[in-house]
Order: sequence, then C-alpha cells, then structure tokens
Amino acid sequence: MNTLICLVSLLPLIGFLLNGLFRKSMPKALAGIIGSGTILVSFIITLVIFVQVKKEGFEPITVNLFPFITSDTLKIGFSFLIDPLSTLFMLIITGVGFLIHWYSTSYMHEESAPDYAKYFCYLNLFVFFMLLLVMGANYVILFIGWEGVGLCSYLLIGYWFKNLDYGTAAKKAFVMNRIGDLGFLIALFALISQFGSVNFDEVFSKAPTASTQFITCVTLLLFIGATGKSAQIPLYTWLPDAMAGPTPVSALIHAATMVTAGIYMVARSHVLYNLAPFSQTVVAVIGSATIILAATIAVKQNDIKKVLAYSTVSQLGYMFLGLGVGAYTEAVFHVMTHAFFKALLFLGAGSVIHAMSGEQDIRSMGGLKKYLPITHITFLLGCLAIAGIPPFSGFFSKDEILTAAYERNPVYYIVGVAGAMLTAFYMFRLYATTFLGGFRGTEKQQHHLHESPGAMTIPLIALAILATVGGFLGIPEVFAKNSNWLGHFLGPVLGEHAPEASISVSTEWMLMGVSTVLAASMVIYAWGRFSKKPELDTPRGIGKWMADKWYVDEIYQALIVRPLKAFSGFLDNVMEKGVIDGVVNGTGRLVQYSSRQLRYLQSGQVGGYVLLMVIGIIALFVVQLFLRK
Amino acid sequence: MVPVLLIGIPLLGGLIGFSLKDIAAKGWSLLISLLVLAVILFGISLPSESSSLLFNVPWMGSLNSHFAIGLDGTGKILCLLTAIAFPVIFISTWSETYARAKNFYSLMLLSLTGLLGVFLAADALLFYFFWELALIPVYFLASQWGGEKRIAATFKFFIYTFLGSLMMLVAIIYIYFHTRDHSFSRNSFYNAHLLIQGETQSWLFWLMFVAFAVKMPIFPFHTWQPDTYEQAPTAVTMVLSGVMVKMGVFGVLRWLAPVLPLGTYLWGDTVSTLCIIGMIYASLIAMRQNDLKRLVAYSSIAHMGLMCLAIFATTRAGLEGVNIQMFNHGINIIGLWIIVYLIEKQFGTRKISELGGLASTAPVLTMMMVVITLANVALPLTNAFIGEFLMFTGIFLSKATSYNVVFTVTAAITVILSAVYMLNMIQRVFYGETNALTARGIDARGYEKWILALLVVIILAVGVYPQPLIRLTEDSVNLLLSKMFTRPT
Amino acid sequence: MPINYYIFLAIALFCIGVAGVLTRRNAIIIFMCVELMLNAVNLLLIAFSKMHHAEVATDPNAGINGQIFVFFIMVVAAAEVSVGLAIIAMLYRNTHSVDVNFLNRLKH
Amino acid sequence: MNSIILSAVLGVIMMFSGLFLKKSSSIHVLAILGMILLLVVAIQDMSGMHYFPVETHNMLYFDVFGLLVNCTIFSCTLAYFMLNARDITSVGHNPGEYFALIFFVLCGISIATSFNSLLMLFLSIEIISIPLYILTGSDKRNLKSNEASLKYFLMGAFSTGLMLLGIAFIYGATDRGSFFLEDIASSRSMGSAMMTTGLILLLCSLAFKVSAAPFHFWTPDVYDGAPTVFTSFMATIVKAGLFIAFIRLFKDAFGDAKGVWQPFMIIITVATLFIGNITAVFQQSVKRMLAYSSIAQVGFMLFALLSLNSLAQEGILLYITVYSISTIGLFAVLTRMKDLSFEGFNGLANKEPLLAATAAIFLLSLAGIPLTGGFLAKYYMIASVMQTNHLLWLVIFALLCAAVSVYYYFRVIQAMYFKDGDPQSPAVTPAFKILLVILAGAVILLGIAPQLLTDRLYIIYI
Repeated sequence: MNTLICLVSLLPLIGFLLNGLFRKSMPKALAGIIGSGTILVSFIITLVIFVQVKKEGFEPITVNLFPFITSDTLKIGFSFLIDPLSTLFMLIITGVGFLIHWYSTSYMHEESAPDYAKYFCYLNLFVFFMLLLVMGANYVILFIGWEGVGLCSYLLIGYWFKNLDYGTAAKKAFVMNRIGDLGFLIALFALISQFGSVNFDEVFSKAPTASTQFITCVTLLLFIGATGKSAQIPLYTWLPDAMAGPTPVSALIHAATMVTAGIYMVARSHVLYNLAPFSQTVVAVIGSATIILAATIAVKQNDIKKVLAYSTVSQLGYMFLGLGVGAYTEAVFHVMTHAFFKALLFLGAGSVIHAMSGEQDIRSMGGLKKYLPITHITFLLGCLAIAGIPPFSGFFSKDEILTAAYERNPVYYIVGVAGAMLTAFYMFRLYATTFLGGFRGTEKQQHHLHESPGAMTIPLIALAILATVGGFLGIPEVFAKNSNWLGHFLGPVLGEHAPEASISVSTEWMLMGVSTVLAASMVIYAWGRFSKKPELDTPRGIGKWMADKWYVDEIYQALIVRPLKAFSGFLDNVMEKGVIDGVVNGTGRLVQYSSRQLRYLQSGQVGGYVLLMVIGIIALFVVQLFLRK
Repeated sequence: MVPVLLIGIPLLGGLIGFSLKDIAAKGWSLLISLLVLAVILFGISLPSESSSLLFNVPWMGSLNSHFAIGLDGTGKILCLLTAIAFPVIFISTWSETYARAKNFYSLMLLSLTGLLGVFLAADALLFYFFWELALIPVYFLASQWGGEKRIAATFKFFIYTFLGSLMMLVAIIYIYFHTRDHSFSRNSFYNAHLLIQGETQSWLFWLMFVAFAVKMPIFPFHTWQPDTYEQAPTAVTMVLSGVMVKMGVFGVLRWLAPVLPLGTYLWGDTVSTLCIIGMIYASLIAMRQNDLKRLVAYSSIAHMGLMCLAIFATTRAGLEGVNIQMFNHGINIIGLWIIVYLIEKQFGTRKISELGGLASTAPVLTMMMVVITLANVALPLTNAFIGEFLMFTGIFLSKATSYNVVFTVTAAITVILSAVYMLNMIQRVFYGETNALTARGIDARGYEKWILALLVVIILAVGVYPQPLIRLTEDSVNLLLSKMFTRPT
Repeated sequence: MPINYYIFLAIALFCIGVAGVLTRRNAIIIFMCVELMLNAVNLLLIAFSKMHHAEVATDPNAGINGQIFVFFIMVVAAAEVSVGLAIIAMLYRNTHSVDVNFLNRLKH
Repeated sequence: MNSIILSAVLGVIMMFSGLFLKKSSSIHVLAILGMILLLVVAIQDMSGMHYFPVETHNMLYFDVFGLLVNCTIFSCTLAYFMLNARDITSVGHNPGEYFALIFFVLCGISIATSFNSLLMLFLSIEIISIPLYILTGSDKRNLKSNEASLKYFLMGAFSTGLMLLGIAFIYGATDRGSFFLEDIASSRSMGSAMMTTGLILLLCSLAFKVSAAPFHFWTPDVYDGAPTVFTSFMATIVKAGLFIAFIRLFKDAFGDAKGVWQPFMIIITVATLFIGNITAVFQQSVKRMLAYSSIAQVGFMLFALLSLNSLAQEGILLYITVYSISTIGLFAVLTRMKDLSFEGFNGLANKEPLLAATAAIFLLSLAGIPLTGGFLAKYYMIASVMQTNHLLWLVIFALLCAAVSVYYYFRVIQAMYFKDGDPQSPAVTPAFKILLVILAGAVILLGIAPQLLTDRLYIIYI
C-alpha cells in the first residue's frame, strides 16, 4: 500500500525527469506517451488506493518517507496522509489530469520537439506538486506543493516566453501568489509557536486548547493564502491574465486543480475554521462578493477564455461560500463537478481556438455548430452543467451549497442565486455567440474550420459524460435517503452535514425550484437573444465598466505598484547615492580638505616656525595654570 | 592535524604559486583547492570530539596568545562552503586569461588561507590576524584585475573594513585585559563576560559589531558593497559575496554573541531593526538596478540582513537556520555570479536593458538560472527555503525580543520583493525576443554546464534532505544557546 | 640678594633672546640671540649653584656641578658657533644673502 | 661603554681614512667593517664583556634596555650602510667625513641610551645634533640642502636653549643641586612651580628633537631638503635614539610624577597624531609624505610615554626596530627613484617586481597591517595604554588616524601595482635586492614572532 502511495506521486516526477533531461533527444510521440502515460498509471494506482479507502471502517494512513526538518522539538517529516479527502482530490487530479495530458498530445502538436517535451515535463511536474499538496500529512508539505504548483503555473503561463506580455502575466501570477503565501507562511510560524508542530493530526487535536483569537488569526492568515491561490478578492486579478498559457494548461491548472488548492486547504483545516466563526463569516462574505464581481465582469467579456476564467473565479466563490457556511462536503463536491465541467468547457474552447487557428474573440466566431459537432454538443452539456440545470452535475453541487447558505443566512442564498442567474446568462451568451447564428470570421478561417482529431474529442466526450452524470455522486437527501454517497465517503474527514436538521424538506424543495427556474429562464433569454443578434459593438456606460473589469488592475497599479516604484527610486537616488554614500565620501573629502588647509601652517619661514613653537609652549603653560586650579 | 593542513596547504600552495609559470598557476591552484576540499571532507567525516580537529601551540609568549585552531560545527559548514567555492570558482572562470596569472591565483590561494583561518581560529588575536590576511589579498586582487573604477571602489572597501576591524581590535584588547588569565583563548573570552558589567558590554558590543556589520554588510554600512562587486573581477566577487561576507555573520556567531551576551541582548532590538530596514531598503533598490552585478549585490545585502536578524533572535531554530543559510547563500550566489559572468563574457555587457531573449539562444543556461533564482527566492525544495524557514521560525519564536511577530512579518515582506526583482530580471534578460546583441548568443559550454549542474544538484539535495547539514551545526548551536541571554520570563 | 632676582634677570635675558629670534631676519643676528639665550641659562645655573652651595654649608664643593655644567655649555656653544657660521657662510656663497625670509623653497 | 668609545674612535678613524684610502668603495667597505665591529662589541657588552672599564661616576648607567636598543640601532645602521654606502659616498668629495659624522652621531646615541645625568643628556643630544646640521647641508651646491641645514641649525639651537633653561630650573629645584636622575626623582620639590616649568621646557625641547607637534615644523623641510640618504638616517636611527633618551628621562626622573606631565603629553600626542596624519594626506612627493608619516609614527610612539609599563618598554623596542627597518628600506628604494612624486612610482611592479614587493611590505608595516611588525608595534602601544585602563578615547582617536594613514601609504602601493607607467629607476645590484628581501623578511618575522626581540629584554647577565 505504502509503495503504491509513493508511486502515485513519484510517477509524475519520473515523467518530469525523463522529459526534462532528455528533451533535446526526445521524439514527440515518446514525450507525449511518457507525459500522459505516467499520469494514467498513477491514476490507475489511485483507483486501487481508492478501492481500499472506500471500504467500511477504513483508517487514514500516514506514510513517513524521511525526516525533512528537525530542530529539537520541532519535527517536520516528509510524510503523506491518505484519507477520503486526499484520495478524492488525487482521483480528480490524476483523472482529469490524464485526460488533459492526452488532449494536449494533439493540441500542442505545432510545437518543436524540445518545446513539446518541455511542455510535458512542466505539466508532469505540476501534477507531482499538486499531488504533494493534497497528500501531504502536514502543513509544510502542503506548502511545498502549494508553492510548487505556483511555480509550475508560472512556467506554463510563460510557456511562450518570446511574448513579453505572457511573461508579465506569469510574473503577476507568481507574485500575487507569493503575497498569499506570505499569509500562509506566517500562519505556519504561528502554528509552530502555538502547537510546536505542523502535523494535521496534532494541530487539530490540540486546536481546542488554543484561544479563539489565535485560531481566528491563523485561519484568516491561511485564508489570505487561499485567496491568492484560488483567485478570490482581492488577489484574483492574476487568474484572467493567466489565460496567456496554452488552453489545456488553463483547463488543468487554472480551472480544474490548482485553483481549488485553496478550497482543499480550508476544507483540510475545517477543524480550525469551525472554531473561528468570524473567519467563517469572512470566508463566506469574500466568497459571495467574488461570485458577483467575477460574474458581472464575465458578462461583458468577448475573449472566450476570459469568460471562462471569470466564471472560474466566480465558481470558486461558490466553493468558498460553501466553506464559509460550513458546508465542506458540498464545497468539495462542487470542486469535483466544477473540475469536470470547467475542464470540459476549457478543452472545448481549446478545440474551438484550434479550429479557428488561434482566434479567441467570440465576436468573430458564430455558427460553429455545423463545423464542430462534437465540440458543440459537449460544450453545450458543459454550459448546462455550469448553469445548474438539472440533472446536470452543476445543479446538485451548487444547489447544495445554496441550501446550506440559506441555513446560515438568506442573504448568502440571494447572492448565490443572483450569481447563478448571471452564470447562466453569460455562459449561454458565450455559447450562443460562438456556436449559433452565422459565421463572422474571415474567409480563410472559415475554409480552415474543421473538427478536432480524436485525441482531443475523446477527452471531451469523457469529460462531458462526467459533467452530466457526475452530480449523482452526491444526490441531496431530499431526493432519496442515504443517496448522498459523497457525503458518506467524506463524512469521516469533514463530518456529516444534515440540512434537514434545520430547514424543512418543503423549503428546500422551494429553494431548489426557485434557483432552477431563474437559471433556466436566464438560459432561455440569453439563448434567444444572442443566437439572433450577438452584441458586437463596444459596450457603453455601466457595460463599459464591466467590460473593463471595474478597473481593478488600474486601481492596484495606482495604489500599490506606482508608489512602490517611486519610493524605490527615491531610495536609490536620494537615500543611497545622496545621504549614505554622501556621508561616507564626505568624510573622505573632509580629511582631504583639512589636509589642504593644515599644510599652510608649514609656511617655510623660520620665524613662523619658532613663533608657533613658542605659542605651543605658552599654551602648555596656560594649561598648567588651569590644572593648578 | 586537520586544521593545520587546512591552513598549511593553501598557504604553501600560494607561496609556491608565485614562483610558477603563468600557465601552470591555474592548474596548480585548482589542485590545491581540491586538496583542501578533500581534507575538509575528511575532517567532517571525523567525530566532532576527535582530537585531530584541534591544534594548539603557544605563539606569542609575552602576549599569551596561542596558535589555536579547531574545526567545529559552524566552522565545518563554512570551511566546507569555502572549500567547495574555490574549485567551483577556478573551474567556472577557467577560460579567463589574466595578466600575471600566477600572482592572481597565488593571491586567491592566500585569501583562501585567510578565510579558512578565520573560520578555524580559536584565539582572538589569531582570528584578527586571519581576518586581515583574508582582506589584503582580496584588496590586491580586486584593484589589480578589476574594472576601470576599481582603485577608488576597492580602496573605499578596504578603508571601510579596515576601520571596522581596528575597532574590533580595541574591543579584543579590552576583553583580553578583563579575562581572568589574560589570554586570548576562546574559552577565556567566553568567560570574560562575567567580569565585564552591562554598560561596558554595551559599548564594547558596538566596537566589535561595527567590524562585522561592515563585512556582512548591515545597513547603513553597506555602501562599499555594490561598487566593489561591480568593479572587482567576477572570480573575486564570487569570493567576496560567496564566502567573505559570511565572515561577518561568523564573527557575530563566534566572537560577539557568546563573548558579550549581555551587550548582544541589550542591543538586539536595535540591530534587528537595522537589519529589517536594510532588508527592505536593499530589496527596493534592487528592484530598479540595471546592472546585473549591482542587482545581485543588493539582493545579497537583503539576505545577509535576514541572517543577522536571525542570530539576534537567539533561538535554536534561528541559529541552525543561520548556519545552514550561510552555506546555501554562498552556493546560490556563486551560481548567480557564474551565470552573470557567462553572460558578460559572451555579450560584454551586464546591462539588463541591453539583454533579452537569452532563453531562445541558451536554454540550458536559462534553466540553470531559473533554478538558482528560485533558490535565491527560497522556493520550497531548494536549499534556501530550509534556511529561511528555520530562520523565520526562529525569529517568530524569539524570546530575546518582544517584537518577534513584528520582525517576522516585516522581514517576510522581502520574500515578496525578492520574487519581484528576481523574476523581473529573469523576464528582461531571458524572456522576450532576442535583440541584435543576444541573437548570436550561444549556450553554456561543457564544463560550465557541469559546474552549474553541480551547484543545482547541491541546491536541490540540501533542499530535499537538509538533515545532515543541520546536525553538523548542533554542537555550535548548543554552545551559543548556553551562552546567550533571552528575556527573563 | 634673593635668588629670585637672578631668576628674573635670567628669564628677562632669555625672553630678549627669544624675541630677537622671532623678530630679526638676519641669520647671524638670530644666531646671536640664541647665544644670548644660552648665556641667560649660564647666569641662572651659576646663581643656582651658588644658592645650593649656601644651603649646604658643610660640604665645601656642594653645588659645584652647576658651574661645571656651564663650562660644558660654553664648549658646546663654541662648537655650534663654528658649525653654524660655516652653514651661514655656505648659504651666503650660494645666495649672497643671509636673510632667513628668503629661505622658503621648502614649504607646505 | 664599549659602543660609546668605539664609535667615537671609529669616527676619528673614518675622518682620517680619506688620507690613506683614495677609492671611495674601499672607504665604505671600511665603514661597514667598522659598523660590524661596533655591533659585535655592543652585543658583547650585553653579554657582560666590557672592554673599557671607565669610571663614569654614575654619570652613565647601563641597563639591558639601553644596550639592547644600542644593538638594534647598530644593526639598523649596518643595514643602512650596506644599502646606501654608495649613495653616501656619492654625495660629496670626501665621503670619509660623512661616515665619521654618522659614527659620532652613533656615539651620541649610545650616550643617549645610557645617560644618568642631565649633563650627559645635554651632551648626547648635542653630539647627535651638530653632526646632523652638517649632514643636512652636505649637498653644498643644492640650495634646498643649504636652506634645510640652516633652518635645522637655527631651530635646533633654539630648542637647545629651551632645554638648557629647563635643565637649569630643574637643577634649581632639586634639593641639593644635582643633575642625577634619581636625585631629581626623589627631590621633595617635585610638582613645585620651578620644577614643573623646567619639566615643561625639557618636554618641549625633547618633543622638538623627536619632532612631535607642535614642535615638528622643522621636520618636513629638513627631511625634504637633506640628501635622501641622510634623511633616511635622520628619520630612523637618530629619531629612535632620541626617543629612547626621551623615555629614559621621563621614566627615571619623572616616572613618579606622571600626573604632573601626563596632560601635556596627551595634548602633544593628539596634536602629533592629528597633524602628522592629516597633513601627510595631501603631499605630492613621497619623500615629503614620509617626513610627515615619521611625525605620525612618533604620535604612536608617544603612547609608550603615556603608559610607562613593561608592555610599553617591549613595545617601544619593537616599534623603533620595525619602524627603522621599514623606513630605511623604503628610503633605500626611494634613493633609486628619479622622480620622487607619487606618479614616479606608477607601474614599478611591472618594471622592478622585487623592489615593488619589498616596498609594499615596508608600507604595509608602516600602515600597521597584521603579519608585519608594524601591526604588532602599534598593538603593543595600544595595549600598553589600555592596560592603564584609561585614555580609551585616545586609543580610538589614534586608530582613526591609523586608518587615515592607510590612505597615504596605500597611495604608493596603488601607484606601484595598479597604475601603469614607466618609472625611471636605474638597475639595482642583486646584493641590494637580497638585502631588501632580508629586511622585508625581518619585518614579517617580527610581525609573527616579536618575542625573538622582546624576550631579549629579560635576559639578565650584566
């Protein structure tokens, strides 16, 4: 068992090393096979582990590889923890990861062999770090994975390094994540100072002993980390720019897996959050705020990937809302379904872009339905899923979160529903503008249009199926008793969540109905409106504000970046060159100057010399007189 | 016996080197440095209580000063660093042809002697001797083979450090007269603080600290550094920044904190504040440097500040972190210098604005640079993460100050800033389209590739399995903790 | 006659000598002023030797050493004179002047 | 006693050597032989072989310190002869006389290191000074030399006057009228107005002789004007001898009355350190720079007078030895240079590597860099003062000045090593080189094993 567990994380690393060291001599086909093969194997192994974990009466396994850092009482081991939560994430990462690797083998086909190998070695490295993140048995290992995936996203966003804007986007992503990581780090130190350990089990078992303020601080600091990694207000702006990377990367890293690391981390430390109601409120509020903000921006975006990016941000908002109201299982459930349909949507978008030979602006698309049938169908399914139309997966997960939110505070519910409506609207705006109506692209593009090869469509289909049926893993209690398999599965880790305890079945049906009806109506409205006359002209008024992302980036520039630059300029020019160096060199000049002056005592005149000597003697006598007194 | 070899081999090697042919000198010095490496590895393999790690004979009878040298925890780490650094430097700059090469390499070996001596000395006066012996050859190297403004820059550096060390000398003599047995030996010095009362310790502290602060350097004593690094030949800059600045930290660890614990405790907060100001200050200035060497110089100032800060935290984690980090920082910064050197050698410029797009012409170089850069910004699984993690933990847990949390948070801001300026540099130098200058660039060649690979391996190895290194320092850390003061609880 | 008188006289002579050295420009005159200083000292020494002689009546040659010292001073002074005049003569041969204010090639 | 008489005799011999020996080379061979003889005799004097049993009536008092100083001074002079003999002979027509004068000076020095009475002090100082007036002016046709010698003579005579007045007052103040140091030390009137006046006057005149500020003004001009060979002699050996006299007087006669004169000594020390170092910074000629540096070095030597303890005794012995060796060596290199300005040294390291290397070692030693004797000499001085456990501020001030001194010493090193140029320097003989190397080796040796010299102080068999 232990060897299996190690293998899961080790295989991607091996793939990384193989592709990395021999990238010069690696033929494309082999690179692809190594790249996706390793992931496939570790997916299979994960399945085996999963079967073990699924058994009744399973006890979490901790695998200690070697002591990582040991400083007298502080003992940090390099160890993995296998329990339902981590297993579920491992399944998502390796499963979806494999599909996306597979998809990439054909998507990245234009790349030269070494770059192709480089791409896969980065991708494998990412999977390795992501597995480290979810398998780590203590916060430090989690943090290693945490920063590691950040690194990989940096490398992959800047994959086409020749374009400086991409590089800037990559840098932005890394730095913003670093800001979040700072919070995470300080939380780590706080935990060490309080509990003398960072192992999950010890921390959680000792947590009740600590004061509420302390737990609140720690949880908030951890949440800062989460906002960085999972693109929440105020650190979300890197995610849309991250779309600079290849589309499969956006699908894997910036939709399915990495961005959900924050949710994993909060869910993992739910014990702490349960002890800190204030932090929970903060999480919920930030989550719901992000839902609306991102959704409003998404409404006016015309870049197909940008729309999906903002929808990701907003969906992540849902998950945090779920975490904030204590619905951890539901949040994780949404992570899973979101991984399915968002990966699907991105890959679909990728297929579209592939067909449009790099074109990403939906205004010059349209009517792709008949050119890309498979892509079209799967994309539609994805849209339905994210819009929360029953019985697609998105419906169940989102609905459970909303219900839980209603329990805590109806306001959350209203926000959530509003978000759901917006989601439905912009997704079908996207769908309609892209696939319906007539083609608006150039002649050349139209001539080039074609359905993507099997390596790309098969993953699409697979994901479409998952996106459609994935929801049945967690059917709410109201449909059928004990049908919420996921709830039972995660129960041992996150604790059972029983909605009907507080609110009656009827209300829950009502809530469900309301959200569904509203979402559905938005779907119909958007479909009807944009299939006929898509909006091509640049928006005005409030619309312009939305299109320009509420000018958040500009505000950050003005408030933080520019002042910092100015300040560093001041330090360099005034403080460094002027004051400090000035003092040092000034001392030197002072010596030179006084030397030049003192020379003139040496007048060359005997009389002068004797006079000075006599003065000296007299001075000594005067001193003597004073000393006498 | 080991310490004697450590000092004797490079000393003789250097003296003989002066009489060699210019061509032979290069190989000779490499041979000597490798010998030293072998000896130090043997020394580390010995048990720490082994008698062959100590050597002690009376030296200047009338002054009761002994020629006492010994190899212990911190010394081991730093000697190892030094012994690794020099061969790496010699190999990486192998293609360089210096005028009067034999003098160059012999002086390098002499500075090696001095450095090892500093890390080995167990007698205050001997320590001072080696302290200067390490400085003089470097001064000659830097101002003979350096850039066009070399004379002024290196002379500033010399006067600066010399003045500092003179102040240290006063403190040493003062303590010497206050030791029970009027001796310079390390033990008598470690017990002298019992006979020196508080206010005396607090001004003695500054007399000594100035010397170390200039070496490290700590804000505001740092202005010599960027100029010197910029002007000195890269091989010398590697010695300076890779090994020599560690002398400052080492001095505090070995001759200040345990000798004047009360003074150290009293001034802890002040010095820590200086360190933090310096860290942020240097990081901010580094953000807008256009010369690669200056950029690295300022980043090094920031890193040294953190080490000094961690010393004054007076916690086990912090001190172990410092010990590790001295080693790691040495390795990383030497790696950075090598790459800067390769770039300058190829394109004849260090101006970031004139470079760009190297990634497409030199992928291997870029890969190495990225790894080393990430190590420099302390990404997990690289060596620097271990050091910085331990140091920050130590600072946060510090009992010596009541501002531990503030210090930790403000100091940790540099974690972000370092990422900013290092990635900026990476982007502007390596990413983007190639320009007229860099289009004809070529990748790192055989031995250059391998030497960088070696450094990368060390970086990752220490980053993944640091335990042996941490254990190496335990005895020194225990000794320190038994001497230093913390806030009475 | 009290010793102080001699002291004052000697100091007065000495100061005259010093003043001369300070004010005059002719090397020879300066040199003579120096000689005056020496003679002042001689006077003082003689006076002291007499004083000490008077103090100790028992010892017939008490304080004698002061007077011996004076002889030595005279001898040395003579030697100085010879050397000094030689130097001045040499200078005069080269510059045809003994004015010390022209001696300022060496300065700063 | 040996050295006093023998040096006088040698002086006379050298004076008449011109009559018998025509070739100047043979004359300086003779001088060197005489010097060796003198050194041997002095060493034997230490080990108890006294060839001239003269009854000095306690006028002279020989102790290990004085004799040891004699030996070191003689060995320095020997080195000086060997390095510079040719230059000495080339100054004027009848070289024998210069050697004669130098031997007379040595005679005076060996009295100065053993006087026990103010009379002997006076005589020794005059025996030292008068030949120096002549040596300074020995370059007869050179106006600078003439000017220097006249200045030196006038001011020297003036300071003699001061000293004599001081001696007179002290004589007056002693109980029963005595010039013996022990009588002065034990006199009841110590601290009285008359005694103090005499003390101050004596202090000033001796300060003048060792060129301590503010009585140093003659030094730069005289050192600059005198022929370089004799400047080297004056700046090193003579200064050392006079300084020993200075210490001897204040140790034996006024050692117990430290409180009375220490304030003046502190003032003089500070002034000397400050003026010497600061003024040296801006000099353009290396020769003149060395003149100022010799003033600055005296500032450090004066520390020994501030703290009259055993460390000071060892220290001053080491100091004068190292300082003399380094300066003699440096001047020896200087005499080989045509252009004495700093630029004149540009690129010497490429043309004459060995010359440059040894010169660098001497300069490092003067700057007080470890591994050279100069460092330990300064170390002893500082330590001796710090042992008295006060005046720490003075120590720190001195060290700041030392840092300044690094500036002007290193200007020469920079010129020799880091700047390019074609220095005009005639070829030097291998013997000269070997000698320089030996001197440099001695400097280094004293820098790592001072006990070789200082321990001699504690060998008692007289």
